[in-house]
Amino acid sequence: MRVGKSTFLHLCLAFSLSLILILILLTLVSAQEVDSLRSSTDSAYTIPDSGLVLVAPVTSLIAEDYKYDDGEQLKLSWVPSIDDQLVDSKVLGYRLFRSIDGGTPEILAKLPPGTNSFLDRTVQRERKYQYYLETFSENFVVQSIVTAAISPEREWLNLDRGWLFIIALFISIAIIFFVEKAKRGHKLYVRKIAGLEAIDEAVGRATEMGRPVLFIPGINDMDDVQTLAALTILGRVSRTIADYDSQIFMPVSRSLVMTAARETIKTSYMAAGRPDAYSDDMVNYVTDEQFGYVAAVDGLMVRERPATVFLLGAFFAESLILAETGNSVGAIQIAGTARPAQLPFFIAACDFTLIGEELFAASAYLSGEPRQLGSLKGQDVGKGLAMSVIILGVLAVTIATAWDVEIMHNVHNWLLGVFSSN
Amino acid sequence: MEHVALWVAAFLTLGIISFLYKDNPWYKLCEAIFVGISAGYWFIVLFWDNIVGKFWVGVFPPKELNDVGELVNSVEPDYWLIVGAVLGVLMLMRLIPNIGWISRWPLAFIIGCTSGLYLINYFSSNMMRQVQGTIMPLLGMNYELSTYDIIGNIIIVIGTFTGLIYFYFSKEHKGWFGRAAKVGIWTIMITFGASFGYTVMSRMSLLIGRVDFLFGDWLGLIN
Amino acid sequence: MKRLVPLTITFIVGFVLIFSVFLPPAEGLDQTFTLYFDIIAVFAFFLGGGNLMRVHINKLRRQKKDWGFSVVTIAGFLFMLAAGLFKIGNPGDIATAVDTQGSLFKTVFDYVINPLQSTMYSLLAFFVASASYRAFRAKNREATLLLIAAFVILLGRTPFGMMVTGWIPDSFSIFQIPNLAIWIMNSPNLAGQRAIIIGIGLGVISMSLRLILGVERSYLGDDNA
Amino acid sequence: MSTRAKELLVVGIVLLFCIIAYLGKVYGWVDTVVFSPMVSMIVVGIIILGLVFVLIRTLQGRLINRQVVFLFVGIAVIMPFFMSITQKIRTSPEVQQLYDAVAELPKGSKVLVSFDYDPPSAPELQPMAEAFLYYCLSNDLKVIIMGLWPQGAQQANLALEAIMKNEKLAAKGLEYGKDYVNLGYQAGNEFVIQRMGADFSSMFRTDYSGRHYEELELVKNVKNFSNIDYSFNLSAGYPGTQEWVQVAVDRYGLKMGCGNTAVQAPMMYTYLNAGQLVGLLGGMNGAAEFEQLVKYPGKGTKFMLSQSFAHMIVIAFIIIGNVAFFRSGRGKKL
Repeated sequence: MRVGKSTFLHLCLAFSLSLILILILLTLVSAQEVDSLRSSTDSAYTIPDSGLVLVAPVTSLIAEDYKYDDGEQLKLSWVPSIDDQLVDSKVLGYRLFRSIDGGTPEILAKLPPGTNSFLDRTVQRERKYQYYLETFSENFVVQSIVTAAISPEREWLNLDRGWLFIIALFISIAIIFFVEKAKRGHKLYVRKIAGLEAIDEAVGRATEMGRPVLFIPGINDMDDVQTLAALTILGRVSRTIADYDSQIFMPVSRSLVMTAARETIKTSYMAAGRPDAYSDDMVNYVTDEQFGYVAAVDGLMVRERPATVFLLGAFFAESLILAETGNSVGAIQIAGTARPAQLPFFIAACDFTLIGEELFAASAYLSGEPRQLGSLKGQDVGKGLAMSVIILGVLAVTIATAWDVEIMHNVHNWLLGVFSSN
Repeated sequence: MEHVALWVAAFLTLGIISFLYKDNPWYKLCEAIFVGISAGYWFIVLFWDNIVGKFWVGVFPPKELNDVGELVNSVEPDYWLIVGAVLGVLMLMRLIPNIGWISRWPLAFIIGCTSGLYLINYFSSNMMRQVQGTIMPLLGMNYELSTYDIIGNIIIVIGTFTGLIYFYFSKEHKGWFGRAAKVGIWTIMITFGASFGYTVMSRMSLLIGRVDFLFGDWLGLIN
Repeated sequence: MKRLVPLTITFIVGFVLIFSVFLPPAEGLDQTFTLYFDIIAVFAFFLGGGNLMRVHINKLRRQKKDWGFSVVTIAGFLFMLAAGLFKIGNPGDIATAVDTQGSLFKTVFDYVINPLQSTMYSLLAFFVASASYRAFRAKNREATLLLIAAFVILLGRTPFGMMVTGWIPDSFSIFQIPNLAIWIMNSPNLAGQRAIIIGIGLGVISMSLRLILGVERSYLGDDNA
Repeated sequence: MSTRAKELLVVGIVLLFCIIAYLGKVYGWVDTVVFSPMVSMIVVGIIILGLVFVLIRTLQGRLINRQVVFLFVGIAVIMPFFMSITQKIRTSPEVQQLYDAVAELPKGSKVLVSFDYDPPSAPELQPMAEAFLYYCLSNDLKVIIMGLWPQGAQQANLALEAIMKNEKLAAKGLEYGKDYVNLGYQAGNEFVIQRMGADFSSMFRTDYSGRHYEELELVKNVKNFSNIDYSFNLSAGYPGTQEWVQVAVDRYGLKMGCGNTAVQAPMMYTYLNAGQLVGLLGGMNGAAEFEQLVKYPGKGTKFMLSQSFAHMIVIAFIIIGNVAFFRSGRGKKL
């Protein structure tokens, strides 16, 4: 079955829109009720007795539903005993008791002095729970009041992450919007990225010299987006290699990456109409060990003397070892990573370096397809948003601190709140 | 035994260092040992951790005696893990030529997983939190900051802002926009210089550690 | 069909995971999926390990150049597999962890892998020097800035920095190189880091969306394959 | 003689040298080698002459081989190990602060030392550990050792073993359990610190060798952080100084200093400025400075010399590269 690309995109859009609708509905349904049950009175101080180290009980013990979970946690908070002090504390600690569905209370946890909250993760939605705390000293124990019975509740939506959702949604929509717009034939300008312009030339050079192209997709597995980015670029690069009839070899340090890379290169060779030229031997697994892999790749570089080396993906300390060895055999090197700590080494030892975001944009840029380029424009909307928020926020907080303007304080706090989503 | 261990370690250490001069049989031997042994090492570690530790124990939890003396599962078995194993087996379908394409399913699953997981993760930690961190006062009367800090803050805000301009793809870097992008790339270059200078320090200590091993532990020429 | 199924799988898995962040009942999903990933990765190793064996056995069979080293690699690989699977020399029984102190597996790690690892790592010291010599030239304004920043930080982290600029009075202490180094780390360095990191966040969103929506599908192979 | 023969000859000589040196070590013929100050100065002179030669060659437009650069780095790192010259080390304020804090402690005070690192970070942190333990034990402070990293306790034992060779310390006849204890490793990261805030013995039922907490004279009366007078944390990452500050310092008011790897140290200045940390040793510099303050010239000072040499080589090569660049106009590939 062949599915038109646009039909598929439309299906995706419909699906996502319906998901969003469901989300909005759910928000309305789960109107929030706060289930905090406050203890009415706190128990009285016990009569003093000689020889005992008397301590006061904790006060304001509250048990409430933990917000935004699947109904699996209850949050307890209290004001510690007044005898619980940093230095020479009389309180040695607290014991937390819990009774389930009105049963006998059992000890749940022993807590050090200074604690004022506890998250009970061993609760179930169908049960009711009551809690109390014992404060103990060397030879004296005092109980707090017992909280009212409470059950944890399931929330369908995490409202703490509301802003995160809205902003991510905004940028996603911007990206999808420009993808669609580009598809309809709108011309989009994309600036030149030097490292990517050089790819054709670099591969051509390898053909001329009759030497192979070496592609290193970083040392992380497929669970790192940088590896995915490297593979999408591999798709374009191997297409060029197939067209130019160059050689590629690709040692990898993860088995999954090996499988995915073979699939990718095979596709490119098919698309170039040269399936016969493809062989599984282009991609080989070496070892998962970071420096074992580096040792093998270094050896390979000096023995095979590739004309062109691609170092794209997640790199750690090995970045410079690889780049310097590649440089020593006179290869043209195109590198890129999203790990800021390794970028300077690439800048120093490689001919072209894709910095952070450019790595992720590369495959879209190389494809030259309008739809893919559209996504780059969408990204820029995100940058625009970030820049305006920075300007607005900095202005607000500067005015607020300099002249103590109330409204600017509010703007500042609001922005901090919006962008503090975790 | 200790003599053997020392000599083996020294032999391997020198073999790797010899690569600096040029590729040679000694290095090749060390490389071959390294690759073979470490590939086996990681497979074993992954096997015991993931297949046995996570999958097998998850699906068939160890039994224990309960109060009444019956043998029961210590934890509830998690049969969903079988989905993972099935996907893993599908991966192996590559080995059978005719249905090799089935192995794309687990691959597609993994790509979906990675993109889905990181989309929000990266977004909240890389974009949201960093933007929030950049919102800070530049100057102010009721604000205790030294001149250097104020200059520092101004540089952080301008640097971040222009750095973002540098990454703009859809606008030509011309006119004021181009000049701002230029400032952006300068900031980024200073960043790279700083992290380079900063890491040189710790790189040296690794080599010093090796030299200490060779001349101290092994040859005993230094104490 | 061969293409639609994988595209749909990527799409559904991706979307479900994105939304699981916002839906508390689905929040554990990421952990479950990560577990699946770990399990798949081990299965994939059968392909990777098999490939390693095949490459070296081929070299051996065809008596290619340096085939002797292939024998070493194969022997090392099989040796480690045997040592780990059968837990050879493990003190205690089969139930103890594979890397218990005293086992053959752990011993080989300590005396073979460890020195190899740290030596390979230490080669960096040499490469840092050669890269500095060759690449750190004040070719243009960008390179000059990079050079100056690197130089100041380097000096600032050695006793040298204080020696050179220790005479500067305390009221201008910022110009003493160690202080200047700290200031560079905390201000311009931070700015550049931020711009890069924010950019990466956006780049990841855009690329993930392209993958999830099937706009980018180069990894998926062809219909006719 | 062909290149190959020369190479084999060099390998042979090196091997012979190594075998003789090793046998010398085993049978005690050869003692450690130390250059006299005169020889040291000559070695330094030769290195400088070599650099000048490289500079001249580069100015003539002939870039040197990378192997030559490697050779310089190698020599610069190795030679200082044999040198007897001492580097003038300026004490930075944060190191002085640490020293003062420990020096102020009355005899018999209890010091908690947490070893939160593993062998890869040992070149930087082990010298600090040795110098710190040496100072404490030689000044009659009682040392309680623990580790939040699995290999930390082992590193502590290595450090103890090394300092016990010191004559001054050996003469004191220090007793395990009375003057110092090693409580071993405990899993649980910052939760361990938190639980220690209530009760040490709940986290450490036995010490490293399996003796019960209550049987150890030094700690049997140590309930929690309030019985500790000062604490020192050697950290190479997570869990480490940051967690100690957040839990033990902020919540239990522990007085603490730390020793960090060079990579991690700059992040600790915030805590230092806020007074949450009393003293900081950063990287090999810190180790060397502290060794000098406590008069225990150990590996830190030695390593530091190597490190300074290596840094100077890097700096020298950057300068040479740029001088050549400005002289010749355009750079050429190495």
